[in-house]
Amino acid sequence: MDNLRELYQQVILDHNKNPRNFRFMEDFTVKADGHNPLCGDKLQLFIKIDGDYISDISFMGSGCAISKASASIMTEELKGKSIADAEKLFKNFRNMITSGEITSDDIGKLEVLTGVHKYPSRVKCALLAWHTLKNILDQNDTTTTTE
Amino acid sequence: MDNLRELYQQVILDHNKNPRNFRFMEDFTVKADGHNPLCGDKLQLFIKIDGDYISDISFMGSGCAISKASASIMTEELKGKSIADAEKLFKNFRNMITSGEITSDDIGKLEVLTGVHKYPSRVKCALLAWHTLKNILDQNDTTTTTE
Amino acid sequence: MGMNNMFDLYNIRSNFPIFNQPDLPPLVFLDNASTTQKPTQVLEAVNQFYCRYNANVHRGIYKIAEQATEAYESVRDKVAEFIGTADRRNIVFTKSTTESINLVAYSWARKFLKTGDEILVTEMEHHSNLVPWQLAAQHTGATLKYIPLNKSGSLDMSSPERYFTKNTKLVAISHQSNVLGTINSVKEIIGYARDVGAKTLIDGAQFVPHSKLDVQNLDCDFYVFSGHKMMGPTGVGILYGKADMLETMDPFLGGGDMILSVTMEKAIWNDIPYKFEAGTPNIAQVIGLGAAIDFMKNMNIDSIDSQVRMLTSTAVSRLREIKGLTVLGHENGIDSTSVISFFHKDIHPHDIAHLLDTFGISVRAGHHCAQPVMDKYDLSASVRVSFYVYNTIDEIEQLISGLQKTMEYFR
Amino acid sequence: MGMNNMFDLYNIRSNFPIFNQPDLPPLVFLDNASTTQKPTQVLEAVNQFYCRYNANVHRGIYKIAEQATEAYESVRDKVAEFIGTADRRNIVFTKSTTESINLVAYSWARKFLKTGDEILVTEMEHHSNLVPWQLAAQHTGATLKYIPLNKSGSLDMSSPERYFTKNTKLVAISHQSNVLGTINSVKEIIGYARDVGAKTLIDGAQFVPHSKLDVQNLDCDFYVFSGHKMMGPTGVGILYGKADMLETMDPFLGGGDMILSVTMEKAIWNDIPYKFEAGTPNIAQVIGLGAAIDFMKNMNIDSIDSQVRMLTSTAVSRLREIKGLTVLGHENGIDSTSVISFFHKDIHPHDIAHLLDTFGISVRAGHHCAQPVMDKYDLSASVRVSFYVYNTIDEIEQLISGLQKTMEYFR
Ligand SMILES: Cc1ncc(COP(=O)(O)O)c(C=O)c1O
Ligand SMILES: Cc1ncc(COP(=O)(O)O)c(C=O)c1O
Ligand code: FES
Ligand code: FES
Repeated sequence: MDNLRELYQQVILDHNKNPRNFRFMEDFTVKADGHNPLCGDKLQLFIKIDGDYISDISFMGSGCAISKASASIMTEELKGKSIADAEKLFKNFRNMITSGEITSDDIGKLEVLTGVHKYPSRVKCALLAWHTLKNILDQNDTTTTTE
Repeated sequence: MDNLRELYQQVILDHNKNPRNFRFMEDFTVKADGHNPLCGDKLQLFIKIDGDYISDISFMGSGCAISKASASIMTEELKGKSIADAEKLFKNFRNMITSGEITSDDIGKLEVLTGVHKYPSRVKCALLAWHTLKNILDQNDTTTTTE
Repeated sequence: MGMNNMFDLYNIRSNFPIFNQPDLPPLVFLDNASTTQKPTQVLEAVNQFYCRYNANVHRGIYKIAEQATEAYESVRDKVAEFIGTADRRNIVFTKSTTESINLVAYSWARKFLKTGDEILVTEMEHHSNLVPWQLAAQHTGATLKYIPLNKSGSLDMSSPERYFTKNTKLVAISHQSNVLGTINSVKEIIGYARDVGAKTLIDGAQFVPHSKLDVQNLDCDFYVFSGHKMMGPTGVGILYGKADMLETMDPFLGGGDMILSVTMEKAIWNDIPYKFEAGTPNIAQVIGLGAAIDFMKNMNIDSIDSQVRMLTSTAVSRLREIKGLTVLGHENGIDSTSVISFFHKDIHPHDIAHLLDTFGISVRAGHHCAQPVMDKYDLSASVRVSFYVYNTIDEIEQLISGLQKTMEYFR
Repeated sequence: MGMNNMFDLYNIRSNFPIFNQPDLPPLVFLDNASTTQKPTQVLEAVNQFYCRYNANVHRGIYKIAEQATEAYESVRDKVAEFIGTADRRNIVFTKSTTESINLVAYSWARKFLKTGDEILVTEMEHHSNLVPWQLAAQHTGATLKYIPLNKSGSLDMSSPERYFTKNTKLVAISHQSNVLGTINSVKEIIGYARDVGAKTLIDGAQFVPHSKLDVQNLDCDFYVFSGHKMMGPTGVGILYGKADMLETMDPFLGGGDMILSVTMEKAIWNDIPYKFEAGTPNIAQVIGLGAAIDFMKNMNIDSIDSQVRMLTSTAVSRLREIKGLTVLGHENGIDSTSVISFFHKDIHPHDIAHLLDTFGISVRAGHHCAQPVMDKYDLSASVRVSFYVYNTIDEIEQLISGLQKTMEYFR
């Protein structure tokens, strides 16, 4: 049961049960689909961008507790952040989730997911929403530069 | 050295060195090529048939001591025999060489090859000349029956 | 323990080192459809080879090479006898079921199929018995058709004339599903195939480990299975093929041992089965497989069958008692054993598997390399438990209590 | 023992159980080009897997499955580092050198070659690096050409422009001959190939076991070798491929693990290297290979090299002293090691090998799966001795005296 708590912290169970920003968005600026080939789970991410800022963000889809909680916390953390900060957070998070080490205190509530790094097969779960985000950001980058 | 004697009996060494009937034949009735794919060795067998009898038999080719001795003793044994007797001897010999048991006393000098059965990789050596003979006999049979 | 448990389970488990590691937590291994554990006898056979007569086969005339060749070739006889053929030439050693199927897809299907021909599979196949045929179809212009799956867990054989036509050239189906545990009526299907002149390949990866097989009685053209799912080492698979089929096929891999003679310009193929065994074979693994077959014969294949069936039916009943859980297949009237897939209405299969693991219970979550089956049930994944002869009723109780704790935890 | 023998030979041999079986006669094993003996460390790694964490890889999320996956994948890193690439995606596990070559022949050559294209091999190839190209040529309409062999034992590179033309699309050559022991100037050959835009495959089955390899420096497109010839288990081979080559290739075997998603209609391939590893891999064997590489690194590959060279040059000199014996190749100015072929003017190679076996010495007789080499020398067979790091000068003396007794016997 101790092992268990390490990965499935209470906060994660809560986000799994009541995911935040778990809804369709009509007036999104960009959206992207994510897919975890290991399990077949899918996720849709919607972002509304105002200038350089993420003014709204939401997601839909199926997935395990880890992927749902990760997506849910991500949306909470990103709402209102600048795109540059979102990029930074992606890097910090990916770093934490693969190494288990927190090298920046700019990680917020995402800290509850530290335990995941011990389970290689679950790292992809935690990264699903984030990789989808990254796709969007890269897309947006491209749009920005070509404008 | 005892193991050695079991396979390479003096008679075999002698036939290897001085193979009998080791020559081309010009006036053969039938001839056939034999090939041992395991080692690449090749043998040519010539037979002159008079009525139902093998009036002359000879062989050529390359091969190890076992195959050469086997061919040499075979020619000695078969010269003058009837085709039916040759068939019988083929069966007896094949039986002896694979089982190591002599079930018929009609095996003549071929007995010196009994030791071969213990060495599966050498059984093909001992059988090379005999399989070539068998090809000839089967050929001849066909010719006989279709006449 | 049930009445029909004729095993001294303690004794069986004592043969498997992995269940007897004093410094490790006890292992409740319920992922046997994926791979099975290995008894000492198998490990010993492999070690004996490496420690006493390790040599390459077929070419050496020195003592240990002859010994290795004899050991390797004697397993061919053993396999032949084990699956019911008298002809050792029917048995080709490969590295896995997957390679066995691909061998037929390359050397038979790609040679003989053409546009308009049909390959018939089922919606129940493991990817290994699906993707090779998709590739072969693509390559030859043949069409891939499939017998659909009923939600009850069996094949929809209501109108066979729709699937078996004069264009059907190959029927490739699994003997038993690795998701549902369903055993298909392959004899009937082979009959339909024969009626339309189609060849047949049966994927027995799941069936052979616990059931008596008689290929001669089935009268299929090809039959494939894996050593590692029947207590043998990883890295060895079997292809059974009728001799006349194997004869007409092109070789698969080119290389040493599969030819009689080679010049720079051309090669002459060796006889079957050697034509299909190019290069240094998986000698130690084949020898280990031989020991696994001996072990199975000693236990008696019928006893293995009934033990696995007893465990399966017990588990199905116990799982069906749990609210929120749905078991796929295993309906009345369907012959099924060894594998059980289920899902929970609220908890993701991977979370269930993960929690069970923290309780020391190994089960599988995912699509089990059979996505079309998952699609059928509108699932992306299920939890799968699968039994083998060393599993116990007690382990089923641990599974049930683990599931209950999981549901508690996720409430 | 020679000056440059930096090994404590007793210590090395003590790691190999086969040399330490009290109830068996001592083994003088001189057929290492065929397969090598296995140290305890390798057998232990395999047994540890089976006894402590035997599970299938890539799919399970329970503890031992994660452990198995990590162990299996860590060998990929180990192999990558061992042969000089930083990119683990370059490393595909197969069952043998033979399968590695056939994989490229099917997935690359059959896809990209066409009539008029040329595949360039040499007259020195093992059948495994010849037959797959004959088959691919036949299938695509390409032509097979070859660099001839000089009787001195080296390739005839006097007029490269004859072999490397604008039509040359693939150059497939062995790094080292398994009959003559000659090490080819592959770097030079790869340069010629690059000049005409041809891709390159190097067969390193004989080279890798005793020499430092740096694929990045060689800059070949493909490199292949076998685990069992470098103290690893049977049933595991390696294919190194440049990432861009592997990316453009079709998959080889279809099945589980090599796809990202599958419907009844089509499949999407997994990333490299997984695209080429369908089905349950040879998990235990790959793990054993990892231990073999560790063992080689501990010994130091340069020390292995010099030990084998010392044994080889000693044996060549001693063999050349025997009247009636002719050693193939190993002429001055030719880089050669580990393998020596010879014949006697009167005694058939199989008789020699057989007699040596009765003296407890294991050598090979035959064409060594390289008939074109034999044809070159107008031989149907030769005797071959081949050394590995655990062989000793004393064993060479036993060989020489065995040969003398043989000649005596056949006089
Ligand atoms: C040069 C060479 N290439 C290829 C092979 C084939 O290796 P394997 O039998 O492991 O596939 C060998 C083995 O004898 C060899 O020596
Ligand atoms: C029904 C079925 N077919 C084929 C396979 C593939 O077997 P392998 O991975 O040993 O090639 C499996 C293994 O999961 C299976 O269950
Ligand atoms: S199991 Fe699918 S995302 Fe976690
Ligand atoms: S070794 Fe060729 S016939 Fe005996």
